[in-house]
Amino acid sequence: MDLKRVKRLMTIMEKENLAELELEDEEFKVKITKPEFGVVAPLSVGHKYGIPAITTTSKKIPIKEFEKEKLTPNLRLVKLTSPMVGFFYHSQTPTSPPYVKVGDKITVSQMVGAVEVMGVINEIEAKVSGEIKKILVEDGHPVEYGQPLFLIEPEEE
Amino acid sequence: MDLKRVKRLMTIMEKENLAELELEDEEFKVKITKPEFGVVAPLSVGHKYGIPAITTTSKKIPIKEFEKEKLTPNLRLVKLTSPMVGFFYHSQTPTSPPYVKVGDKITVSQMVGAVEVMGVINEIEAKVSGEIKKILVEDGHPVEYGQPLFLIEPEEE
Amino acid sequence: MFKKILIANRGEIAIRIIRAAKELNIRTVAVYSEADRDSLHLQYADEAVCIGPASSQDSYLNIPQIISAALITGAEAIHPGYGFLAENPKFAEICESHGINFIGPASQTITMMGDKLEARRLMKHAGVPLIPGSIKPIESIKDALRIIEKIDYPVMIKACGGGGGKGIRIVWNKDELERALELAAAEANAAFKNPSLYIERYLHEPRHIEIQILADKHGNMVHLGERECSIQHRHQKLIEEAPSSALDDKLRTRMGEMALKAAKAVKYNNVGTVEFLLDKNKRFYFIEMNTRIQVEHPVTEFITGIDLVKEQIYLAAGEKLSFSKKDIDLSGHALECRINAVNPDNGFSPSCGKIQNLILPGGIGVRVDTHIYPNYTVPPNYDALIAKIITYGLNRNEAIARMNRALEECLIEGIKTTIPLHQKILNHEAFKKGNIHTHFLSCVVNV
Amino acid sequence: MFKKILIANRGEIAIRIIRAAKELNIRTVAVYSEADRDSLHLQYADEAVCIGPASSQDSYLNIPQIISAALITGAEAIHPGYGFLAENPKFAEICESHGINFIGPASQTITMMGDKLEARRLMKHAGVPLIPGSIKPIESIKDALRIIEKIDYPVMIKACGGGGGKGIRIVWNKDELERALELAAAEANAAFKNPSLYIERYLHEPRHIEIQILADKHGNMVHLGERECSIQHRHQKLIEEAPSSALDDKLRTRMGEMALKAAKAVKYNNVGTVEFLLDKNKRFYFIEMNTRIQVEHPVTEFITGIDLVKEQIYLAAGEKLSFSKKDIDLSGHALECRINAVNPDNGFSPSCGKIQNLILPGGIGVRVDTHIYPNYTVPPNYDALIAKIITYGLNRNEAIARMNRALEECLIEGIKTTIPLHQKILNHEAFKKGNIHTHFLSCVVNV
Repeated sequence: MDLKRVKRLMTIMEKENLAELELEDEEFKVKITKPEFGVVAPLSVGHKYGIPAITTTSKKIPIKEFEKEKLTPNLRLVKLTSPMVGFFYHSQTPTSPPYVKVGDKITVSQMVGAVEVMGVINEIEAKVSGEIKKILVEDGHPVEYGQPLFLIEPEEE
Repeated sequence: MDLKRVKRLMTIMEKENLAELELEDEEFKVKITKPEFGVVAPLSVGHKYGIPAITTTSKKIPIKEFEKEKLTPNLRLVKLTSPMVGFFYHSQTPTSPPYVKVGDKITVSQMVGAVEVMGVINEIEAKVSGEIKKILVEDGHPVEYGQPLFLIEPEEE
Repeated sequence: MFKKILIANRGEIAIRIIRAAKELNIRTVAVYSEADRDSLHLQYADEAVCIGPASSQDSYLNIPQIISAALITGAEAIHPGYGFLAENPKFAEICESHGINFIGPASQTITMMGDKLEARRLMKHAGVPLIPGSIKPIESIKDALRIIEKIDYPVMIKACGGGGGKGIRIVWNKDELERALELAAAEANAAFKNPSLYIERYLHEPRHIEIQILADKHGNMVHLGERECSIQHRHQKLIEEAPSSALDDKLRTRMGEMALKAAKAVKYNNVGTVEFLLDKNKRFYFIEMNTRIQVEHPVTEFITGIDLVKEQIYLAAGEKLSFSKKDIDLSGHALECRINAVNPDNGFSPSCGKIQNLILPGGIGVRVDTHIYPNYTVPPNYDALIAKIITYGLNRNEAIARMNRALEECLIEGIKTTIPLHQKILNHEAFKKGNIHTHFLSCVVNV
Repeated sequence: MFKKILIANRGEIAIRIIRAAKELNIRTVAVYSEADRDSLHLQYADEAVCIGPASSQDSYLNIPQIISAALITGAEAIHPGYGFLAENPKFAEICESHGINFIGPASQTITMMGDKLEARRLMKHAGVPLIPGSIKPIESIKDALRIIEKIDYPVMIKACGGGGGKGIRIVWNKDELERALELAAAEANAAFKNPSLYIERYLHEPRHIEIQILADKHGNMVHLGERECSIQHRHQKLIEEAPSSALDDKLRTRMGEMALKAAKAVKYNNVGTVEFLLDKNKRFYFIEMNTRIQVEHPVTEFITGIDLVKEQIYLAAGEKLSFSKKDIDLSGHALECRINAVNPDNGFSPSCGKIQNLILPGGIGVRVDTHIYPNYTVPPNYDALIAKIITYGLNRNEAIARMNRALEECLIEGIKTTIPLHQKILNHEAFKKGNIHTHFLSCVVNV
């Protein structure tokens, strides 16, 4: 579904001659920039970021990232993003069990991970109740502001 | 007719998202450049050319020139352009009668004017037979290569 | 030498710093807010970290996020540029305490020079001439009146925590004093979280002359001559040049030596600027010291050939100054016009939006420092400076002619800029003759 | 001084000349072919005259149309740029006879220096060292063999009417001679309408060093030091720099004096260049004199601060040289990369078409001379040069680092350019060390 939908969007862009298209709904968020319009995208400045965890979000065309998610058509997933820059941890201490793992049911305000900023551990709390479908950043890897950390399937209300 | 046709063309450009449209047939020649595409048109470099005769042809958007001609819908006019750079003369010498005047019937190869290049008088000959409808450059004024000198209504064949 | 530095800034100065680092073969980390995703500094840097939302408070002024960005990318040093955190001593201190090299002077120096009154006291002690006025914060109207009695009206009320032209008020007579003090204190408090004020004599049509200083951590210090920044709009510099047409070699030497004395008094290291006002009798007075790279640094670079941002990096890394006074050759004349995205015909209101067609000037003697490119959208969140055009000539006339030529070539469509104002100033007879002062725009050009 | 000049050229050099004229407050007339209607030089000039269709023969080489364009616009002088009519003595003569000032030396000087063999004879007479070889055109194989007997193989066959690298053939042994002479004569005839040839000893890996000359009509003459142009592709210069890493002050003085001697021998006036080859033993030999502004003139401008095109205009107007030897201060190092619209991966075939995205480099020490802009279409009719990037540094290393930085910033989309080749050369160890020669590209970089 996702790839097809992206392709459909690109057809619309072609028709409407759009430079940029940004779309977000509960199951889908995409931004497509046509390189011939925006000047920035095609600049060759060597590889960005040696650190793999951040690479994907600092790229201009996030289509591939969504491809990889292989979302099923009716899945309504919510992203939980990092509110700060730092190292992301799955557990409170190296020896303690992880806050959550894939498949866990979580509730609003539950701590699901932590970001270390200047040596201080900041716990991250869930914004919705639901099920952890995916943890997007590995334990101990760096994250930037706004970087998706978890995909959560929200509870039906 | 002319203005409407230009407007129609501009609608087509808008739809097809064209940067530039150039069209030429026997009664009509136009080139439209949309300023947001071509960079050159909107450059403000002060006024071009102190010499009025050349001004019109060195402007980028010749629409206005055609407006001024007020061509009637079915008039099929042919332009005779200058094949060289120099001063354009209506007559062979200051005291002799003009080669042609508006309303004159002319035949192919008839001399209709002259361009002085480096002191040498080069007579201009008609490429078609027909009637002189308009003389576009005043006597003694400078002309550039390709600048329209006469509008001629060709003879029906 | 550092292997990787983080640039805690945006816009043209971020690009300026990245360029210096690239030429030194140092890897660069850009930081950016969500409003700057399409910024060129991200593209020019080797790495880029998003540090927060559009608001400066939450991004470019957010110390923990910036320090953390340096830590996760392994940057050994942070260049703060100008504005934002460049003169925040706390930021410099936190860098130091986290083992990150702050590219600038020691945090104590920033603290001392950031308190404008403290700076006055230090300079007085060092024997640097001051504009007559307070050396202590004003405690009451009475206190203010006592000072004014000695220096007479008009006077300037300034914020102790200030600088950059903010919180300044001119008082022409006693009747205005009380209200001016109240307003200035409120303004100072809002801008610098410090309502303290001081008073200085108001100089009539002075010239703004500043001396560029370089100092290493080994006690070596040189100056690179002056810049004149008298063309200002609401205390914000608009056109800068070097050398100043008001200085001869003798005065240049005296002001240069006085600037070095000022810098030595605070054991300055790295690149810095000592600012003076010069009156019509060629008397000069210290006003403040800027402990960072300045917007107008390129004019000095043009007449010396020295890359000041590279020097900042060298000096921060502890290297010795690679040249001494005798190696410095000031030659030619340079001029800088700040191109701001504002509408000078509409009260200098911000003019943001998408830049459509863009042709920047080029050719001989023209330097452009900018972060804009065709189809770039100028965000409304930050400073209005979108480009600096700097020209060089063998003499002032050539530099001005070249600037006129460059401004005429410059095509920026989609937003309004200060270019027409610059053209008006450059072609003003008084400007051409070098008869300028800090009130030139309001008094002479009527802007 | 002139009030109005016509620029008989296109592309970056037309813009270069318009810039100089604007800075001198001289009005400008651009000429253009029908293929150049969208060219930037039209927009930068005060007036523009279409002189013919796309073909160079019918437009930029069409003398009557160009002279007539000057007459109808009242231009008092014509600047020919380089290429096209710049070294055509007939054009200079016709200008003179129509009361139009030709911005360049006298037509007789162009004639003398245009005949490369005549130039050799003149230089020999003046005591300027020549590469051993002919001083008369080759009349027969026997004649050629007699000359080669004295200088030995390999030899170079060159066109008397030539220059600019055209019609040159290298002959390694006797067997190749006859066929080489035939081919070279045909090539020379096609290129210069003159089949005459001459022979010179082939130097092994020489360096191309040229001296910039300025001479007024009052007998004053100075040189501005050398440029090294050893990085060539098929005898076409690709990277130029000043100063040369092969020269010390002593050799610079000797070569400069020899260049002045050469220029004086032909009573040279205006701006010109004396070209030498320098062998591994630091012996140098006159090869030719170029009686026009050169593509690579900006490197000299960067290290001297002197605007050579303005000087051309001053000198053509009969003004005296405004400076003498002692005023000339060569400082720093400058490098120029010629950005050509060709595909270096496909035999340097032309790569014309529309330039889509375009970001040109900027910032400290970078100069760009170009006529391209976003969405400009490079026409197939003319020279492949679309931009010159020139960088300045306090020393050669800084200039190279800056050039690497500038090339990395430069984004030209839609066509292929020589940028990747430049990057390859700049990062070659031998280039970095300054170990270059005219066969560097073919022998060392394998291009």
